[in-house]
Amino acid sequence: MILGSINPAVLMAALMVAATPILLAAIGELVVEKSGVLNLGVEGMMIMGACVGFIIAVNTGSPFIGFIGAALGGMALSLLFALLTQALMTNQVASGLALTLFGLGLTALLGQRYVGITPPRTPKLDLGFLSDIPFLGRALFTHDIVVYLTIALVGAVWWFLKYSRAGMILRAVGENHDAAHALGYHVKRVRVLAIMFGGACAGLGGAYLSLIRVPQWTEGMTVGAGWIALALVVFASWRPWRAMAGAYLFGGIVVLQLNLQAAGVRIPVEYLSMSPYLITILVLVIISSGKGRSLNAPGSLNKPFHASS
Amino acid sequence: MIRLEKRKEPSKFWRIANPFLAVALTMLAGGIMFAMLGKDPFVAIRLIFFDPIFSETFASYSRPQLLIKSAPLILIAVGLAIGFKANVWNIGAEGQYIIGALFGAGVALAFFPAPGWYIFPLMVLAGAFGGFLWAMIPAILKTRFNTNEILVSLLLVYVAERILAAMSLGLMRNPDIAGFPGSRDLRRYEAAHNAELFANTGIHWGVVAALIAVIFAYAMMTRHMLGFHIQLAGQAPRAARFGGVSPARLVVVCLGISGALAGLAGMFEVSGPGGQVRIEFASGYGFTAIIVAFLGRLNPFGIVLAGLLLGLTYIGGELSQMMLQLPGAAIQVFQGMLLFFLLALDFQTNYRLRLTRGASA
Amino acid sequence: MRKPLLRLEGLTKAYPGVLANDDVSFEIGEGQMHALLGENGAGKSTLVKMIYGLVKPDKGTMTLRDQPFAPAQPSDARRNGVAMVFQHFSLFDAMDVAENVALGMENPPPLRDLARRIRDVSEAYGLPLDPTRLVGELSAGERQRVEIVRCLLQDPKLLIMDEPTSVLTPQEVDILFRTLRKLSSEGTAILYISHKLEEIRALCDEATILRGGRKIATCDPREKTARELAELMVGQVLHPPARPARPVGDVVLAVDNLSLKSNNPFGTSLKDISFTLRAGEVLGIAGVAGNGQDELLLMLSGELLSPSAQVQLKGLPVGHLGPNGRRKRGLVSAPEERLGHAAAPDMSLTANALLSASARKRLAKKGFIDWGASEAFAREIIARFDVRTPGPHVLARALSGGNLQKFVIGREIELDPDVIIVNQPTWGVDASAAATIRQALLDLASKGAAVLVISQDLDELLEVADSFAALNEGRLTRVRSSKGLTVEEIGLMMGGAHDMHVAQVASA
Amino acid sequence: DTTKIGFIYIGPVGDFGWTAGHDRARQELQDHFGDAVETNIVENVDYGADAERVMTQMAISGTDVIFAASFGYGPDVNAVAGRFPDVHFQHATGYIQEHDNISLYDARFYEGRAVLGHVAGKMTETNTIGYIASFPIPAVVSGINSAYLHAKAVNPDVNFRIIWTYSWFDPALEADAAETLIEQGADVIMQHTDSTAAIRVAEDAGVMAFGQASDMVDFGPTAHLSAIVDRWAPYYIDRIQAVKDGTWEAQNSWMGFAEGVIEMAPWNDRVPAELQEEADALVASIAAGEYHPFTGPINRQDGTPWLADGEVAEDGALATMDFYVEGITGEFPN
Ligand SMILES: Nc1ncnc2c1ncn2[C@@H]1O[C@H](COP(=O)(O)OP(=O)(O)OP(=O)(O)O)[C@@H](O)[C@H]1O
Ligand SMILES: Nc1ncnc2c1ncn2[C@@H]1O[C@H](COP(=O)(O)OP(=O)(O)OP(=O)(O)O)[C@@H](O)[C@H]1O
Ligand SMILES: [Mg+2]
Ligand SMILES: [Mg+2]
Repeated sequence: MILGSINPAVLMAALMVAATPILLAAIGELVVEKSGVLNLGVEGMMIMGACVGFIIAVNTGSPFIGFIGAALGGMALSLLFALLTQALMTNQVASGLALTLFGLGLTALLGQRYVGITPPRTPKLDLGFLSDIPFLGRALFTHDIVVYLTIALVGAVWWFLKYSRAGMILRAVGENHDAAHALGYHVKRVRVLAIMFGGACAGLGGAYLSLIRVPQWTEGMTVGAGWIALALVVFASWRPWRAMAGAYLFGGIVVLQLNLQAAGVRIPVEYLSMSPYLITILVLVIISSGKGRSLNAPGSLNKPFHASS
Repeated sequence: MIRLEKRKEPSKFWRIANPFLAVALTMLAGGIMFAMLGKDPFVAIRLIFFDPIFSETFASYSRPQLLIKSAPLILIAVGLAIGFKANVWNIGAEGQYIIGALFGAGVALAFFPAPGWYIFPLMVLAGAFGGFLWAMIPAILKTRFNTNEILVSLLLVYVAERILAAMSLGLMRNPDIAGFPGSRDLRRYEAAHNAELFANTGIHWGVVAALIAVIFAYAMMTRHMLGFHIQLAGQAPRAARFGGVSPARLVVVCLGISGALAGLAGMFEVSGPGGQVRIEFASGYGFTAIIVAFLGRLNPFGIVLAGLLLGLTYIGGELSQMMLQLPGAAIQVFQGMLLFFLLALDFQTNYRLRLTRGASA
Repeated sequence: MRKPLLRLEGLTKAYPGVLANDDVSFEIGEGQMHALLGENGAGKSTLVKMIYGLVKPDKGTMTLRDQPFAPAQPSDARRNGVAMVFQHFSLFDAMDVAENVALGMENPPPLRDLARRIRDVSEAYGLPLDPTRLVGELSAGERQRVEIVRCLLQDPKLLIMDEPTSVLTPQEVDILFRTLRKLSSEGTAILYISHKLEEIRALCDEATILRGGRKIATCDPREKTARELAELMVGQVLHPPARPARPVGDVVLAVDNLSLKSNNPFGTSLKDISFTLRAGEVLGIAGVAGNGQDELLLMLSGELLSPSAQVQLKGLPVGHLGPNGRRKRGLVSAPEERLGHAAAPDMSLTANALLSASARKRLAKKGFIDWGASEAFAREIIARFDVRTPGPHVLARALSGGNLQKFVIGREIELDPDVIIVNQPTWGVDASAAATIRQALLDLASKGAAVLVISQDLDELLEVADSFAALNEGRLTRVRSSKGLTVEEIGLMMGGAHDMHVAQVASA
Repeated sequence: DTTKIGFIYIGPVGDFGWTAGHDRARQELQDHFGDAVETNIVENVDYGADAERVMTQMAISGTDVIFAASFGYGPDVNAVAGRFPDVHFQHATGYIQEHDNISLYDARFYEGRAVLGHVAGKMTETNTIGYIASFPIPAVVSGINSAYLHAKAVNPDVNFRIIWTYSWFDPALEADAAETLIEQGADVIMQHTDSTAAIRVAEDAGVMAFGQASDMVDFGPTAHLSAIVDRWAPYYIDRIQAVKDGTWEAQNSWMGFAEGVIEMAPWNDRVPAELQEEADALVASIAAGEYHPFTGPINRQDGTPWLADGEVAEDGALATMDFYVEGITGEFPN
C-alpha cells in the first residue's frame, strides 16, 4: 500500500533535524539538573536564543556569529535565574516559570522589527563521498554542521560527566551539596556555571529553529519545544546518550506521524497528532517502573542550598 | 561584604511588605521600559494599576471583569497550592481545565435543548469529575510506576489540547452552523448557562466556587488533619510517614483536588464567559495559575490577592494597549518583572542581609 | 615536649546569638594524639572547621610549622597537610568509592591508578575497600573507612577526626586505633573528637576541654577518670540513673520470623527477626548503624508494613496496621533522626506535638484539629521534661539537639504507651540530658510498659537494659539477659560475621 | 472630526500571517485618512471573556468602529454589539449577525486556490502536490477542494498529499510537514498555515511552493511561484468612508478577486509566460463573474454526486463545506 512511499533513510534524516533543537536544550538542562538545579525556564531561554541569534545573524550577516549571540542570549537569561535561585534563594519552580513568561515577552519586544526578514543561510556540510553511501549517506551525512556538533556535544557532556574531574565535582554537588560544601567545593559557583551552560545550550537550540530549521523569526516560535526538552531529561534518567535517544525517538514519532498522514494512512489525524506525547508518556512509565534507584535522579535536585557558615 | 543569613523564624513584616515593595519596584523598572518605548510611563502605570479600578470611564465595567478574569486563576491556583505544599507537582492544570470544560459542556450538549434545573448542577459535577479523572492519570502512574508527575501532567496538556480540537471539530460541533468548529453557545442555553448572578457585578458561579474553594482550602490547611498531613509531607516526608501519612494516598488526594478544581474552573468558564467549546478555548489559565499559586505563597488568601493582582495587570495591560498603543509584548515583560521582583524580595522573609567584615567561607 | 606542629591562638567565632568559640588557644605537637572534649555545642566542630578552612575565625591566629596558617578554603588546608574526617559523613551515595576518595583529594591521580592505591593503602592499614562499589551500598563502618582512606592517601601531617567511632563496633574501633597509632608513630599528629571518654583515655596523650566555646582545661586524659573528664566538660556532678527492680509481666509484643525488604535502595533488609517483649521489660538492641536498626524501627512503628500475623501486639496481629493504628493500640516509637523524622523542622512544637499524639490524645475530632489542646499538650511536655525553649510556638529546628530530643521522647512517653520503641534515644545529647531521658524510660518500664531501646552506645544499653540482643546485617541474635554481659561479648555479638573481624584476624 | 477605530487580533501583529495581514490594512487605512482617524489595536486577545471585555472597553472609551479580526469572536461581537448600538462592528470571517450594527466580511480564498491549483497542476513534474492544512474548517476544506479540482482539470494524473498540523502557527512542525511532503514526492507545496517555514524548506529542496496570506517571495525567491495575498485595505477604507458619510449599514460581504480583497502576488519567472497568462485570465474570469471555481459536475469523495453538470455551488454550501471532493485520497478528519 501507500506506506511504501515512506523512505526510512529520509525518515532518519528528517528526525535527526527535528530532534536537534530539543536535544540541544535537553543536554544543557541535563547538566543543570546534574548539578542539582531544576530550571523550568528552558522555553524562555530557547526563545531568547532564537530571537537574539536571529537578530545578530541578520545584522552581521553571519549565522556563526548569530549562534554565538544566541548562546550568550540564553546565558544572559539563565543568569537572571541563577541570581534569583542561587543568590536570593527563590523557589526554583516558580522562578523557572517566570523566566519563560519573561523570555516570551522580551523576545516579542526585541524581535518586533525582525519579522519577515530572511536570515543568512547556514551552509550544509559537504561530506563528500560519505553522503553518497546508499541509505546511510542520505540518512546520516546530509546535514548542516549543527546536527553533528550537537552529537559531538552530547559525547562531550557524557565524557565530561563521566571522566573529567570538573564533571565529577558537578555530579558531587548535585548528589549531596552539604558534603560537597564540607569538602570545600563552591556549590553555588558550580551551579551558576551549570545554569549558564544550560542557558547557552537552550539558546543554541532556539537559534537552530530560527536560523536553520524554520528559518525566520516570529514571536512564540518555539511553541513548547522547551517543555519537551525538560521531559527528555527525566526520560533519559539524566544520561546524555539516552537524552539523544529520547530526542531522536520523539523527533522520529513526530516525523513518522506526518509521514503516515501524507501517505494517507487511515488513522484519524487527531490521534496521530497526539501520538508523540502519548508514546513519550508510555516510555516514561516503562523506564520508571524499574528499580527505584535506576531513575538516577541527582540527590539534591530542586533543593535549596544555603551554606550557613 | 554582604551575605544572607537564615532567620530563625520567617519575618512577618516582610511577608506583608514584600508585595507592596515588589509592585513599587516593578512600576519603577516597568516605567523605565515604557519610557524607552516612547510612552509616558506615568500614564502607562496609571492605566495598568489604577484605571481598571478607579477611572470614571472604565471602573464600573472593569471591576467586575477583574473577578471574571481572576476567578479561574484563583480556583485553579488554590488546588495547585495544596499539591505544591505536599511536594506534588501538578504542572498540567491546563489539561485538567480543558477536560473539565469538555465534560461539563458534554453534559449540557447531551441535554440540549431540554430545560431543567438539574442540568447545571450535573455539569458542575461532570466538570469536577473530568478534571479529577485527567489528574488521576499522573497520580496513578506516579503511585503505581513511580513516573514523574511533572512530566506526565505536562505532556497530558498537549494531549488534552488535541482532544479539545477534535471535539470542537467533531463530536461537539454545533450542528446548526455546519462546517464551523466550536460547539453551541452555552450562554444561549438557559439551563446550562453560568450567568452573572447579580447583574453587572461579574459574580458568576465560578467566582462563588473560587470563594468557597479558598475558604475550604484555608480551613483544611489550618484546621484539618488532612491539611496538616499535606504540609507535613511537603516539609518533612519522613516525619509525615511517622505521623501516619501514606505518601501514595496523598499523591492521589492532592492531584485529585487540584484536578477537580481545575476541571471546575474549565467548566464554569466554558458555560459562562467562554461560552462554547472551541479549539482555542484554553488560554493558559492552568499555567498562569502556577505562578499565582507561588505569588500567593501557597496560602489561599494570598492566592486571592495574587490572582486579583495578575488579573489587574491583564486588564490594565489591555487598556494600555488600547489607549497608549503599548505593544502587547511590553505588558508580558512587565508581568515577568513583577514576578521576578515578588520572588526576589521574598528572600527577606526567610533571610536577613548582613554586612560582614572580610570574605566569608 | 614534642616539636609543635599547629598552634592556635585566641581563636574566636561567633554565630548569631552564640559564641561558638571564645578565645581558644592550644598547641598540637608532631605525632601527638590530641583529644578535643566538650559537651554538645561546646564548639568542637566549629574549631576544627576553622583549622580545615571551612569556617573563618572572627579573631585569632594559627601557626603551622612556624608558618602563619590561614586557610581560605579546605584545599588550602589539604595542601598544607591537614586532612579531616567529618562528624557527618561527607560522602556521595550515588558515586563509587574511588570517586568519593578523589573528591576529597587535592591532585588525585587518574581514577584507575587511584583505585589501585586505594586497594593498597586500605589493605596496608587493615581497612579493606573495594574502590568500584557505590558508596550508598556500603555499611556505616565501610563508609567510615572511605573517609579515613581518603585522608591517608594524602599523607597528612595533621589528621582531624570528628567523632569517628560512633558508628563502629568495638572490634572496628580497635583496628582504627591501631591505624591511628601507626600514623602517629610515623609522625602524623591526630586531633581526635569523641564523646567516648574511655576511648580517649586509651588513645590520647593530651586533651583540651571546651565548655560553652571556651577552653576550660588542657590535661593528660590518662591521668583522669572518665567521670572526672565528664564533670570537667559538664561543669557539674553527674548521677547515673536509678534502676529499681521490677516484676516482668506478660508478653505484649511478639515478632515472629519476620523478613522485610528495605524501602530505601541503600538500606538493609531484615532477615528472620524473632523476639518477644514483656510488660516491664527493657530490651536493648545493640548494633552498628546501618545494620537494620532503621528498618527494625520502621517495621515495629508501622511505617513499613508486614504480613499481619508476624507482628503481634498484646496478642492481636498488627503487621498490616500503619503508625496510627498501632498507636491507638498502645505502641509508640521515637526514631533516631530527630529533625525530619521524629519532628518536622519547620513546624512549631505545638504542631510537632500533634504529629504523633493526635490519635492517642484525641487532639482531632472528626479530622478537625483542636489546636488549643495540642498547645496544652506541648506545654505539658515542655514542662515535664524540662525542654529549654521560649514556648510551644517555637519551630522545632530552633531547638538545640538535646532539647529537641527531650521533647520527642517526652512526647511519646506522655502518650502513656504499653510499648515504646526508641532508636538512639541519647545520640548527640549531652550527659545531663541523656541521664534525664534514660531515667524517664526506666520510670516508664517500672510503671509496666515494655521498652525497646535500639542503641549503638553500649554503655547506655548496659545502664538501662534487662535483656539484650544485637543486630547484624539485618539479623537479630538470640535475646539474652544482660546480667554478667561484658562489653567484649557484646562486641562479638554485634560484629557477628562482620568482615572487619576477619580483617582484624588477617592483619594480626 | 476623528473617527476612533479599534482592532482586536487573535494573534500578534508579528505573525507574518493572518493578523499581520489585517494590521497591514489598518496601516493603509491610517495612511489614507491621516488625522481623520485614530486606530488602536489590542493583540493576542483570546475568544470569549477576554474579547468581550476588550471590545466593551473600546466601546466605553468612545470607539466608533471595531474590527474583530477572527471568526471565533462571533458570540462576543454579538454580545457587545447588543449593548452598544451606536458602535459599528466589523467582524471578519464571522457567521453570526444578530444586530444591525454588525457587518460580516470574508474573503473567497477558494478563488485564489483555484488559480494555485491550476498552476500547480501544470507545473508539477511528479504529479504530486503537497498541502499543509491547519484545521478542517470550511475555509480550509474548500481551499483544498478548489485547488484539487483545478489541478486535476489540467493534469488528470495529479494527486494531493495532505498533512493536518492542527495548529495555525507552528513553524517547526510546518517545516517538518513540508519536508515530509517533499520526501513523499511532492514538488509543489501549498499551505493553509501561517508561518513561512514551508517556503524556506521548499527553496532548500529545490521544489516549488505558494505563499499564504502575504507575498512570501523573500523566503524562497526560486521556490515561491506566487501567493494569495489578503488585501483588506480597500474594504476597510470603504467602510470607514461610509461611517464618515453616515451611510454605513450592516452587510454580509464575501469578497474575492472582484473586490480586490484577494490578489495574486507577482508570478515567479519560472512560471512560463503562457501559463501566467492562463492564470491571469482565470483570475479575470472569476473576477468578472464569468466562471465559478465550484461548477458541476462535482462528486463527493465517496462518489456521491454533489453538483450536477453546470450547477454552481451556493455560498451557503461553500461556507459550511466539510467533505473532500472525489479524487482526493486520505481520510477526511473526524
Ligand atoms: N552554621 C552555624 N550557624 C549558627 N550557629 C552555629 C553554626 N554552627 C554551629 N553553630 C553553633 O555553634 C555552637 C558550637 O557548635 P559545634 O558544632 O562546634 O559544637 P560541637 O562541640 O561540635 O557539638 P557536637 O558535640 O554536638 O558535635 C553551637 O551552639 C551551635 O549551635
Ligand atoms: N543554624 C542555626 N541558626 C541559628 N541558630 C542556631 C543554628 N543552629 C543552632 N542554633 C542555635 O544555637 C543553639 C545551640 O544549638 P545546638 O544544637 O548546637 O545546641 P547544643 O548546645 O548542642 O545543645 P544540646 O546539648 O541540647 O544538643 C540553639 O539554641 C539553637 O537555637
Ligand atoms: Mg548539639
Ligand atoms: Mg560537632
